[in-house]
Amino acid sequence: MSVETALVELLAAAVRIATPLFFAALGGILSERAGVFAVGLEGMMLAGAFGGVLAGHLAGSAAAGLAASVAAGVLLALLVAVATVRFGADQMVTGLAVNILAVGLTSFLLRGFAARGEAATLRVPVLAAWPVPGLAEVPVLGVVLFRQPPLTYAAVVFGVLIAVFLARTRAGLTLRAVGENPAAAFAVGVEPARVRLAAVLACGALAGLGGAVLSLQQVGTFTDAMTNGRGYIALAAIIVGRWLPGGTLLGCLLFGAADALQLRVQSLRLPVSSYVIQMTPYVVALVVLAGLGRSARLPAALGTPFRRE
Amino acid sequence: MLAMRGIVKSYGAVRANRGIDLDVPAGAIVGLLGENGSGKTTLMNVLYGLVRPDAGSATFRGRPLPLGSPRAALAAGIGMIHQHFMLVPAMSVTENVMLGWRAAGSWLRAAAIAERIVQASRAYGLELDPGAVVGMLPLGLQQRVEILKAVLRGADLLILDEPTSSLSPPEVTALLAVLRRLRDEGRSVIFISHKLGEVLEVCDEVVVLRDGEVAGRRAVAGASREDLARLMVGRDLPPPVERASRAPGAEILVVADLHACDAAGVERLRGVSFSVRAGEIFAIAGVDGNGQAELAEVVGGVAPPTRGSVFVDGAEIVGGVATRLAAGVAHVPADRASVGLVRDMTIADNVVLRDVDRPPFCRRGWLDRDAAREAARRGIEAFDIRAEGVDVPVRTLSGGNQQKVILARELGRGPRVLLAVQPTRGLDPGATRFVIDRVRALRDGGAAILYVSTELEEILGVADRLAVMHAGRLVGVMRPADADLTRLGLMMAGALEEPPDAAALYGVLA
Amino acid sequence: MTAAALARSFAVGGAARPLASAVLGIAVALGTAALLVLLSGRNPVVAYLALLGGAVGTPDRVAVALNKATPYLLTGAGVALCFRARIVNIGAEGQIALGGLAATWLALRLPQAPAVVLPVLCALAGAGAGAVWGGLAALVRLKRRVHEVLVTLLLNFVGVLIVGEVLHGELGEPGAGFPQSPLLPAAGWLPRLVRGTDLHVGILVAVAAVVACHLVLWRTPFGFRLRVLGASEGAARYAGIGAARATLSVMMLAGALAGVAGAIEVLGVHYRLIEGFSQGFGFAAVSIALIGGLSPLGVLPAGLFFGFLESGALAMQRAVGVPTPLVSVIQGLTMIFVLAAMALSAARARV
Amino acid sequence: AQGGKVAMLLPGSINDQSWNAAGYGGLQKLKEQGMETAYSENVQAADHIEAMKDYARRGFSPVIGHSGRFLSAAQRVGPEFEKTLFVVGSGSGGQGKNVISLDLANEQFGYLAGALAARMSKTGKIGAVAGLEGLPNMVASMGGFRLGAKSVRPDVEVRIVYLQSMEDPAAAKEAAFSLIGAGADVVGGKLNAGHAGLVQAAKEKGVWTIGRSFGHTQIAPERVLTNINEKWSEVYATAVPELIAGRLHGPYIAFGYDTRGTTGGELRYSPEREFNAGVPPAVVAELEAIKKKLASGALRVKPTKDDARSGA
Ligand SMILES: Nc1ncnc2c1ncn2[C@@H]1O[C@H](COP(=O)(O)OP(=O)(O)OP(=O)(O)O)[C@@H](O)[C@H]1O
Ligand SMILES: Nc1ncnc2c1ncn2[C@@H]1O[C@H](COP(=O)(O)OP(=O)(O)OP(=O)(O)O)[C@@H](O)[C@H]1O
Ligand SMILES: [Mg+2]
Ligand SMILES: [Mg+2]
Repeated sequence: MSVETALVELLAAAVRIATPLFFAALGGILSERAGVFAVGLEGMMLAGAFGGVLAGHLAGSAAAGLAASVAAGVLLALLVAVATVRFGADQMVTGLAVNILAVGLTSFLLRGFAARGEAATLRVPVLAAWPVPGLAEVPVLGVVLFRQPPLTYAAVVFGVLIAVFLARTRAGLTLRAVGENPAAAFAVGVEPARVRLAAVLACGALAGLGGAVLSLQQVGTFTDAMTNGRGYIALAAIIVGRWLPGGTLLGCLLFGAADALQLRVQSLRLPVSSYVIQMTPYVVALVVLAGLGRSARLPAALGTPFRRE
Repeated sequence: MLAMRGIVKSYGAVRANRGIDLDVPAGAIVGLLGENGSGKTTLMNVLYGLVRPDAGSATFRGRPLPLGSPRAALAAGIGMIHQHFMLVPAMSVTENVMLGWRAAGSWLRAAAIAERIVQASRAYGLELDPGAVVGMLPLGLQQRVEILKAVLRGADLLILDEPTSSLSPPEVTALLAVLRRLRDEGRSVIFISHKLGEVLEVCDEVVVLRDGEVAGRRAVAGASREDLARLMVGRDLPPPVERASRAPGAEILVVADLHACDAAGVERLRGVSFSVRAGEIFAIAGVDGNGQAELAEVVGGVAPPTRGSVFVDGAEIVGGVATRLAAGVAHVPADRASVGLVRDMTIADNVVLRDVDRPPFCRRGWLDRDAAREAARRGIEAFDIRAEGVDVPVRTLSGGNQQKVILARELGRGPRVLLAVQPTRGLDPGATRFVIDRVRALRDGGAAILYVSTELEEILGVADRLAVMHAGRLVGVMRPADADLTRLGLMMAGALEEPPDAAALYGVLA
Repeated sequence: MTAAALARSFAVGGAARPLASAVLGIAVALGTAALLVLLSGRNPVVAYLALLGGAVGTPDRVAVALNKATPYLLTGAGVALCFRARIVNIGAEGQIALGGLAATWLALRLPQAPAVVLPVLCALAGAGAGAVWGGLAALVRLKRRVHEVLVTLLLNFVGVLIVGEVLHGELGEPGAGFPQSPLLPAAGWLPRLVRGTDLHVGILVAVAAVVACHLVLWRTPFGFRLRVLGASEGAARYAGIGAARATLSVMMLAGALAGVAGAIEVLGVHYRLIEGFSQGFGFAAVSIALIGGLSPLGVLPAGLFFGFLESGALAMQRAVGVPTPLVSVIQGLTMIFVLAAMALSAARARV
Repeated sequence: AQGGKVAMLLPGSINDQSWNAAGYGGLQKLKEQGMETAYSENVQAADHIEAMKDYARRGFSPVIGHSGRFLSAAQRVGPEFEKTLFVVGSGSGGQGKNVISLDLANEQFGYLAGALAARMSKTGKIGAVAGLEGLPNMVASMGGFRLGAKSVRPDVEVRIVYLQSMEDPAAAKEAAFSLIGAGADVVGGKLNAGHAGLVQAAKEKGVWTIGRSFGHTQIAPERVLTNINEKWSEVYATAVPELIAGRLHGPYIAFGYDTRGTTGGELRYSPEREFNAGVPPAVVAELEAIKKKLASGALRVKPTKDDARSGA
């Protein structure tokens, strides 16, 4: 195999691994820039993965699956939003709790719906690739970028939309202000609670789609806890990308590439065990970030509940 | 135009407003006066909707005004400039102005708004760079942003809560002109200030609060400063303590060729040298943002110099805050909210903030909380801090009372050198007098005092020797007796420079 | 002094309100979960009685819960100190992993060491390894300005893989059915506290550590500095508090506590190093620290509660046969509802 | 039918169509035989000992830990509950009289799968995705796979990739893609819930794969050559009554083609057939011959750690 094809393979793998992360991370950006920690991404993704497969299976249509992914993510996000925004519960713990809850609930419901408490399997056809006519034939780029399944294109579109939304619209400005200084936003007539509620729900929708990438686009089934920590990796990517969609995309791709590399390095027969090679993505991420040495500043009001006097 | 009736607001046991009525006619500037903690900010926050009152109602332009929602207040045509700035530090001036402003467009028209900011800031004499990040601006410029933000939106009733605390005289003049123009357009203004001169100059009438109640109301025409002060305090202020004249002593604080940059790498101090002698108050005048705060920070060890040295009692001090504290340097910083105080910690904690390692607050490695409380109690007593006790978070104090906590800590230390940046910012006249007396007493006890203020009047009253700072350098040094207001004004604006000679800098003015 | 403070913290006026709302939260959570229990075809009353019995029914069950709470208390207290200084340390999992690893390594190296000394040495080794791992995160944070959430998260993955690697290699038990070390010499095992139960001395260490952290936070200049640092960076600088030193110290301290927790898991529970033994402790520590109000003494009830809830819920699952996923559901719901109820009552108290 | 109470601890979720589902199937079989059953899924390391004791105290015997990772706990708890039988599925040893490991001759099934894969490959490159490198049953399975492949085709290239988690289908799919990208046209392996991702990858790329349950056949009927069908239900159903009756003795019992009662596992495409229709009869015959040799003891497969190493 030529070096060139190996590289193309690697990049294509990086894009695939990055896609679910990026969806979740986009949601996380909205939530965190509005001042709510997005620790619950993992659970929202899992809910999305589950809802998508369940509805896809019952309704027999991919569209229904996607809609249910969004709905499931939003439902869990609603729980987060009510607990943190309405009641002022700690955001980080609520997120962690939601993650635990999602694992249990999806597993429980899967059995309940599908098999009355027994082991159950739901299977749906995976979303097929949509090659972009013309562009798909371009060497290298065509394979890496233009022969993707639909949700991958959607991720890019959402990324652009959210970047524009945050930077160029007044609503985006308001959302950012709520995450920086909700009191100041309140003083110009904004209701921080509403903004945060909306942001967290949008986060749930996007994270749900991230879960759909895993279950509907990549695997075609739901297995317990199948997100496997990707929500946390998405959180890390947000920090790497400094809460900007573009940077976060790079963060996701960096992680995807490192993970893809790890799989391929294992084939090289190095004199170390797979455990050491599996450290690659994490060590690469650390080294790259430490090398850049650029500090990331959290949105100032991240994690702080807003209560008016 | 505005009628507030029976406004009551309590914070726990503190009754900040206890049934206040306030009327503001159309086309009038009403001054709202009162000692620190008398309830002015609370009342205005109620009006603007930031704070929900326990009881009371308001009508605005004949219609009932729902209290408790800034959105409703804004919609009704009420604007407010906040004592504690309501700005987003991480955002640019333009973004702060656009925030929540419909005119900014659903798709932000950032360039157009920036243009408007530039024009307005010129028109109002409040120059601002629309692209600057607010958090990086000195307080004086932040205050300009706060003002512009409200003024640009336009309001039928504009509330200004101590808008001039960080402004220099020309800026104040410009702002007052704006207020007059608003009045002439038939709009109304509520103006809160402890600077009675401004109040006399611009207000039509004043309402005075005392302990959360209206203590009086009178027309400004024909009133004197003393009248207003008496109305506020309920008695005559004692005359200021005059000093027995004395020759300045030995050089205590010597600053040599100090340079420093801010966080963004911009050089804020560009070669500053001077000395302050025992028993001397060396005052620095200037528009906020010309390096005064940085000077105090570098001398106080909070920020490192890029070049130059600081000596106390002949010995160079290198190192951070700890070494300064050990050398007896006290420091009242410019930014009380985010530097001078830990707002979420208690008064007792804040009083020992810089001394936790030392007896009596620390014994054999353990904190002695009772000692801290005792010190706090003494500070509350001495500085007349209005607080429920020593264990309440500082954030619950009124602005002026927060400032007093800093003063209690720094003056209470019995310093050899005092760096005081705007020490009387936000203090009522009585408290200001008290603080100045304390500073003078320190001086008379042989301390060297570096006193920074944007307020000329105060500087002329307090200084033994004064300097003007512009763009990171001292552009003139003189005795207060020789100071001439036009010359000072030119120097502060950077239009005149009289490079001081060594004698002036090192305190032997003829 | 301490007794006075303790008494004050738990005085009726101070603790009754949060306690009442916590109970309310638990009730709502269990009520919600009861519907699912019902759906699964079991009787919720029977199930919850089994939960209660499983948590506190016998001395043995209490012992299980206390053993479970031990690592929670140790890591929770350390994380609470970090969070106080606004350092979001989610690295307990990796620190536990390496603490357990170091303890194992030492115990296998010193099979002849006497029984009293060996556990102490191993715990110290664990503390050291945890401190190094925590300190490493702090250094990357300070020197290279990478956000600590990121560093600690990534180092968790690495720490766990290091355990995998040494179990694959040097420390692995040849022929074992799972990546694990050989059994440690019995001299290294933690002494039992109550005969006939598995309760080991770890819980005493944990409680002592919690109290020590309380004193450090509230009664020493170091703790004061941490609190200032967490409350206001600008004020910290003005107060002459070196952020770097404080960050490094508190991260190493928290790492050491987590390392001890890892050592205790190995020496007191498994008697050997097992792949995956540290799983989940990092996030549990964060939850417990935050539910405990970032106050070490608050960690005590929070950590104990988690220990009892978990052991009770697992026992309930086994006894009544409710589907295992419901254990997670109950845990998640309890956390959310308790938090919400407590936050609500705190907000009410403020007004 | 017989009485008795049997409990099972499972390391993962019974929904995984793989390891845990197979173990759970065994428990179901015992239930059908009339035993009272109980089980806990997703039992974490910290709870192993506790859960075993709890079941033992409540009179369950045997208490089955369905994974080698339960051996350590069983050895700890065993001496305390001498009357209780502790059975470790896929364990590697025992203790005293009451801690016994049941295992499959993983090397035999791996060997057969490897031979099949090598024969079906056109490119001469095959791959496998697994987890937990170095574990005895992984060494047996993956080492067996490599040895089996090399035995029929010495020049075949066998690449093995290990994952951090055996429960992550998306990661497994990616790993399979990396193998396929490097030229492999048959991918096998040993994963739990992750195995579905492996099969999905083969389906999308149009290469052969080897599953672990009939569920995998359903994902890609055209691409699944066969499954290494671990008959844990038979193993438990056969062994447990014998153990209870004291007719079977530990400490370690492995089932393969050379044991009585059950072969422990088998290659099976579906309940009806052994192999995908695409497997040529000659290959089937060759595999049959190997199986015979395994059964007779003429062929003994003894993989080493190095045989199961990652990489080519
Ligand atoms: N959030 C709060 N919590 C508790 N007490 C408060 C709070 N805000 C204000 N107070 C108290 O209410 C009283 C009135 O405060 P207010 O800020 O209205 O005074 P002020 O007249 O504006 O004083 P200043 O001139 O110092 O700004 C003070 O005693 C203050 O301590
Ligand atoms: N557990 C705690 N939670 C919150 N704050 C605490 C706690 N312990 C101490 N504090 C802080 O310390 C203050 C009270 O401490 P405490 O009354 O115990 O001090 P003390 O009177 O010096 O103690 P002692 O009586 O032991 O000498 C509180 O107001 C708070 O600021
Ligand atoms: Mg005020
Ligand atoms: Mg006391």
